[in-house]
Amino acid sequence: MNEVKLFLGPQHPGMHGNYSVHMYVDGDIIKKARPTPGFLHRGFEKLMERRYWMGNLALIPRICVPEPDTNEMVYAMGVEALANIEIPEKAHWIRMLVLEMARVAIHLMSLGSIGGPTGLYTATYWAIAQRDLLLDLFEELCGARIYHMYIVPGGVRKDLPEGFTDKVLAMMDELDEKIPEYEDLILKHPVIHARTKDNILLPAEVVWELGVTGIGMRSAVGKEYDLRKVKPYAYYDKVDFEVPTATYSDALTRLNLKVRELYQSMRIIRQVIDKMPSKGAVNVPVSTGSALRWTVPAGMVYSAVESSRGEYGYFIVSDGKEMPYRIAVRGASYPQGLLGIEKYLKGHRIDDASLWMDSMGVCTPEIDR
Amino acid sequence: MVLDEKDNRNVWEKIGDYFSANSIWMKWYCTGCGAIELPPTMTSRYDMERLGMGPMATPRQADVLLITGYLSTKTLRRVIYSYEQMNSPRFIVAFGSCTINGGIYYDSYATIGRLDKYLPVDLYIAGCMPRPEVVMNGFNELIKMIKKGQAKGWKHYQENYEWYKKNQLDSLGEVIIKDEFHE
Amino acid sequence: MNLTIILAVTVVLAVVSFFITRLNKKAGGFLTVIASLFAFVGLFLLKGSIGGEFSIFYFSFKITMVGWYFALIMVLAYSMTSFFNPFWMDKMMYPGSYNFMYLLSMAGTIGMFFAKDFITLFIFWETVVWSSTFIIQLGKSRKASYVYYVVSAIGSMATLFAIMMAYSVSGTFVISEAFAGLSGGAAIAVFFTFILSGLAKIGIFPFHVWLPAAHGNAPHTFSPVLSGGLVKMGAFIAFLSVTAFPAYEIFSGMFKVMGTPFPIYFLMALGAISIIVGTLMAIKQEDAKKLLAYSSVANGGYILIGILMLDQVGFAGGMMHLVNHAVASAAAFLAIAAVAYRTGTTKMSEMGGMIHRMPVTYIVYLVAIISMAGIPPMGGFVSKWLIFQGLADKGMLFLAAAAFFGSIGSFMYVFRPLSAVFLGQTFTRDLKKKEVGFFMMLPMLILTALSILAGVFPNTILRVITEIQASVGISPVTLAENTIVTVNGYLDAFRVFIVFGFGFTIAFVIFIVRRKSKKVELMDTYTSAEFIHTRELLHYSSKFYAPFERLYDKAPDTMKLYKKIAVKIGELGNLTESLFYGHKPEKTVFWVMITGIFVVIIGGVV
Amino acid sequence: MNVMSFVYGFLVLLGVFVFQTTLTGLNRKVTARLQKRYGARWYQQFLDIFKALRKDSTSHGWVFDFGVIMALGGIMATVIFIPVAGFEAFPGLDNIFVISYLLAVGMLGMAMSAAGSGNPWASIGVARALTNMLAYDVPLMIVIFTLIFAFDSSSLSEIAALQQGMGILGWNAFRMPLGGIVAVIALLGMLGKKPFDSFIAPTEIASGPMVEYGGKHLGFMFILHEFMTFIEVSIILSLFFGGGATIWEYMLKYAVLYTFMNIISGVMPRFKIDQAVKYFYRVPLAMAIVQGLVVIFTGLGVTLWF
Amino acid sequence: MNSMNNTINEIKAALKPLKMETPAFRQIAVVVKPDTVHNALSYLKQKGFTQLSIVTCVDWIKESEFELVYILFSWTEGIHIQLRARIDRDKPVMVTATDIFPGAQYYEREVHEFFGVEFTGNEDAAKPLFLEIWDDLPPLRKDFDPQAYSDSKFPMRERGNEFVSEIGGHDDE
Repeated sequence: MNEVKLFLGPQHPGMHGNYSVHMYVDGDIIKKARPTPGFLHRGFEKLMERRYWMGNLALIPRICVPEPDTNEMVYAMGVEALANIEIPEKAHWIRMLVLEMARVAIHLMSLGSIGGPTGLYTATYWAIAQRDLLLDLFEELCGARIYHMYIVPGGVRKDLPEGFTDKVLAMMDELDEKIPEYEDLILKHPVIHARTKDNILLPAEVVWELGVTGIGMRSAVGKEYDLRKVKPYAYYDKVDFEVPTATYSDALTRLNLKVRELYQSMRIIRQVIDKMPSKGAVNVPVSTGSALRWTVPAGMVYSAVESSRGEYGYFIVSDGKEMPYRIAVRGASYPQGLLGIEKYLKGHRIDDASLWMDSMGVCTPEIDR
Repeated sequence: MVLDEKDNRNVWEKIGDYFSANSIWMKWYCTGCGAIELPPTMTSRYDMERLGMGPMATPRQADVLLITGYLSTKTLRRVIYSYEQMNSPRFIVAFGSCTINGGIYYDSYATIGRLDKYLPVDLYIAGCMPRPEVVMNGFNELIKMIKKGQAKGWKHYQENYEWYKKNQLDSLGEVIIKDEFHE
Repeated sequence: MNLTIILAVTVVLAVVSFFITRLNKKAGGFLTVIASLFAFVGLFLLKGSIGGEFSIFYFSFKITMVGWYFALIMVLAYSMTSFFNPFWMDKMMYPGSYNFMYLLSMAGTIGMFFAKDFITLFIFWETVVWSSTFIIQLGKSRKASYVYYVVSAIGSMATLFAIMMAYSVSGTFVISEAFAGLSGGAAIAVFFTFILSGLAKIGIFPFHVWLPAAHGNAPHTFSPVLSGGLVKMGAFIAFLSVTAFPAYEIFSGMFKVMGTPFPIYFLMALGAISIIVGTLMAIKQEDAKKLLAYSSVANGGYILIGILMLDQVGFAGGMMHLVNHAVASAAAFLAIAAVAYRTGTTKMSEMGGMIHRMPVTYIVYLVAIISMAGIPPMGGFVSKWLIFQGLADKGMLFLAAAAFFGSIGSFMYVFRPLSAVFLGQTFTRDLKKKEVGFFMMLPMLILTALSILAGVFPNTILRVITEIQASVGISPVTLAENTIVTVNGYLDAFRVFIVFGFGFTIAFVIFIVRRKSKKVELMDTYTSAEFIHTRELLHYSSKFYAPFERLYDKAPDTMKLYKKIAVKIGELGNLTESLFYGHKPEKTVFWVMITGIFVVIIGGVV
Repeated sequence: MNVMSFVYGFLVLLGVFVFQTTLTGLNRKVTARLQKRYGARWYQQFLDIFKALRKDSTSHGWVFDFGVIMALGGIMATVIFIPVAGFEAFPGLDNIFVISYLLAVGMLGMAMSAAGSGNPWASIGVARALTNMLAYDVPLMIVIFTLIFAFDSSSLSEIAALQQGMGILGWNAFRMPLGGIVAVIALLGMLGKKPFDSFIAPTEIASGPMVEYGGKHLGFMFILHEFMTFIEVSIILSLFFGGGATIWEYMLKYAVLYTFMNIISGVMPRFKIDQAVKYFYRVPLAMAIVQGLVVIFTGLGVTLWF
Repeated sequence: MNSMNNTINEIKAALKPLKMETPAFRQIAVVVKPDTVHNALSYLKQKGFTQLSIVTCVDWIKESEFELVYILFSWTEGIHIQLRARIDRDKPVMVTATDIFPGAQYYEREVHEFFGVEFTGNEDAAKPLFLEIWDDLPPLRKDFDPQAYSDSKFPMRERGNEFVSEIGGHDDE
């Protein structure tokens, strides 16, 4: 037996982002896999200790590139918990609106990116262009397409622009038309079924062993283990939504759950727009000190929200000064992206390696930080 | 600088540059966060293929290396290795402010400062991160440069190979490849 | 030239070489080269005396066209392979007996093809079987020679039985007359038992098990002979069974499938099964020699189908495939032997990139596999083309499907050693290895040249075949100057070659005109931009077709089935033994008596 | 065989190259429209090829170069044999077996060169390509075998000529509908279009055999791909869609057939290689055998239905 | 909040923590001695805190101590627990938690890489993970200055020896 060492990444079309998996392959079966992170390591945790609380706002969205709003929310929640402040009601609603829009955007993107590993490029072209239209809304909201820096400690940066909610609703109507099309193209395609059904399994024991959260967990465990339900933040306890679950987790199930979550997010967005007060403050000052150099009371707090891939958390330590003392980041895909690859990528075929990364929702920048 | 250099290409080189300019294959390498704006640039909204650009799987096939943002030392080692596998004429387009001076990560222990110390950059596209429109504009600019024969980074790299190598060695250390090089 | 001299000289030299090898190993090896070359030249000159008959002692011979044709192929394989003998003497355990057996078996084959009666044929046949059995066990495994011997013995005994049965009817052993007068069930029984030894020898399913065992484990210098030569003895038997035993006439009244009598169609179907089985098994072998052995099984299927068709086109294809496969297979085995000579292994996963060390061997292997896979402009293409045309003419759909499967499947398995052994990364261990010497290169180059010649000028060989066809009374294949004409189309191999050369030239010119490319090291390759050091880890060779192999790895293995049967028979024997030689034999006797009485009573009642 | 034959052969090569490359360019636009975008310029494929030829290249030893030349040489020789609307540079040599096996020379050359690069991805790609060939070729060859049996000819131009002059129903695709379907599916596999493109899947094996090609080698591969496409589509066109009486008819039919293939492949993900084998050996193989039995035993389809 | 109080009381009784607080909504912070961390983790796991969210470390350089933080989560109750323990900064050693939470393996590797804490029982922890050819202090320690490191390793290019073309710019040197 002669094992071959193959590399999935860093420069490989099958790898999203800059990450490497060293695979020892016998025939076409992966016998041993070693994740190699660190290509995107920028030393965020160190840099954040060297910036003011406010300055960190620029850094945090860049931790997870495709899903920046989650980071902003976690950071804001953590600082607010440390400073022990309540934010205005409208800020909560706007935050939920932004978070769910972000969730729709990333689900669209990952729905499209199933086209990469399986070769259905048409899906990629359609879905990512659709996501782009959504990004236009973000641009109108805060002036940036990707890194919004909109959710800040104490609320949101500013109120919604005039007529924004109507545009969001129009977009939701458009998505209502478009997503069934994508479902026809992707989820009902017999070849996609052949590729994903009963493939890349994630049993419940593995979920608990690794600590996988998010869609991966819910698709295997069959319970509504979603932080928005289990430990609601913002006003998630005031809206009505379902958390789709399943008890048999293969790649197809997870893909299905993604689409069902997409519908739920749209449902939440409609409710939020419905329930949001039209007037009211959207932010409060965080703490004492000058405008840019706030201080935050000493303490240690862990804040977590549900990102599209699972629990996203910051552990924030303050010593009462103008800069954080320490911030540790828990990337949502950390468990499956490191230990998961090492232990459970083996036994799969090289054909499926890229699909594995995609289906498990491994997002590399949040692992490397 | 290059702009006012005399154009001393012969006819064949001019024709060759015309082909090179209108068919640019980029290497499929997301080195940093700027890569998130590449899918929109490639897909239906902005449709990069109009310019004759498209992604290619391996360095041997590719013409242009997009450095999409900050470079950690670990990545830079691979980028250099990968760049040297490309066939001339090869170009480098650097995205974002991080490649110009380190950007927001100016004081990071893991990312390098200025990229053109290590590799010959033909074109910088500024912004954090550059929007698809800017990226498209940058590519148009690159096409113009290649047509005029001004994108000569690869020649500079050949001519000043020692200088680049010394800089790389100073910052990155020597890469001794062993069997399980970092697992 | 006289056949007596050839036989006598070979046998005498065989004995001499045994003693000379005792004195000097190399000299003994060279003696085999001289003896086999002598036989080859002698046989070649024998063409003038075709039609002559004579006898030595009790053996009677008749020099026929077909015998000459077969013997020439056989001795070609022997003589070419013998060039390797001197260099392998050091690695042999019993070099003296090897040389002795080598020449003796050669003499046996020559005698066999020219035999006039079945007794002569049978004796020479057995000489070959016995001597080759002893050679095979000089290789890696003793078990291989058991398998070889058992399968051969089954065939031989069946054939002997068939000859005796035919004798009881016709009262003669002379080949051309022995089968006269057979009919009905007896004819079928004789036909099948007679051809059994042929099937066994040519490696037709379900007798194919001996080929991989014997080819894979025989000494590297004997495998080319086994595959290129000895297998063709089976084709001779098949040939006899449709000509001397005029199967088409005898069975003409029987149920016909696509115009072919059922017994013959059945054999053809077996040939088709061997093509499929041989192809599938060859694809999943990890050892280069075993792979080539299974490819011999598949090619044996083509030969059998071709010969059994006994028509204008297909038969010519089958007969021509004999030469092409003999040449290609011998060349391929020799190339693998040359690699094994340098690296000491034939396992494909244990080497790679030998092209950079042994380029000539690579070319030899490349031409051989192109011919084996039936790709123009090599010989194998012409013969396969003829067989396809023959099948298409008769509309034998299922046979054709098997033939296509085997033909395309052969791309897969022949490419495997090419990629694993010759291409890819050179292993660190082999970086300093050198090409084999000129003396070993020579036979390989000759075989390569023959392969190409057979592909460019196929009519040289086909003219001989037309004579054979005429001698057995079927209309010969139509040949023009360079062209082969069949009902469904015609082929001008020379023109195909010229046009191929034209295309190649254009491509070459474009390539040369463009800028010279930069030569880089093999390890400087795309590794997803990661660094790697170990060469062995970057060479993809084992389980090459893993996804495809997995589709049929649950399929039953014939060898395992036989093993199971053997175990069961052994168990039965043990049971009987324990009954009578156990602790209490009287108990057994008691029970046997009871049963006997019971049976008698029942019988009486009924 | 005289000098003019070679001149004609060369002209055929040139014409085929221009025609097929233009068509590929146009089809890139068609695929783009399917994906809701403008797509490349129609002459983009030419630019790509000439650009690749212009670039420097890297070589991994003589077999890497030799394989490429052998591949292109073999394929170009095959193109010369293809009859286009009754015209042949070397008359009488358009035997279907010759063409399909000469095609294999090109494949072997490419496989050799790719494996000679010493890259495992390339070897995996080659292994898949050969497996893919085994998958699509057996059903297709059975159908072709049926045709040869039915028309007593294995010449492409003769079979094409036999179908002409009877309108659309004279085409073999309609005379032998099952066989026609098999041929179209097999054409997808031959062209390496999705869903049967696992041997060049970029996301799995980084474009497989093409991994190490750059510069002129890659340019050769592109030219080779154009020629190969022409051969494959032409075979199916001549055998099942009646070829063309005039060159314009031929080109039009060709364009329609090729575009149709592209549109199908535009909305397909790719099978894994073993799934492709399973697929071909299930439905198309059965259809091919049924078609063969029908033709051999009943003669339906040899004559016109109506 | 009843279940929350119950949980707090139970933990208090079982673990005898040095300190206990609720820093945020449905979050409990428990400070224990380093040698009881292993027991505490296994206790909490069987209490229903089945998910290990993160293992991290804080460098209290003034006290010359590292504080290891384990964040656990119970999906049934929706409560986060911070389990914290302080160890000596000069000889930072901790028992691994991989036998209780296999998922801790890479977190521990990371903490080892960034702080230099050793985890006994986790052999892989000593291997480098994110950093490659690293030749300085573990970077997340407070006495490591990234600015100085960056300046010395990746100096800005001196103007003058330009080998690069800048579009739209002009050369004044």
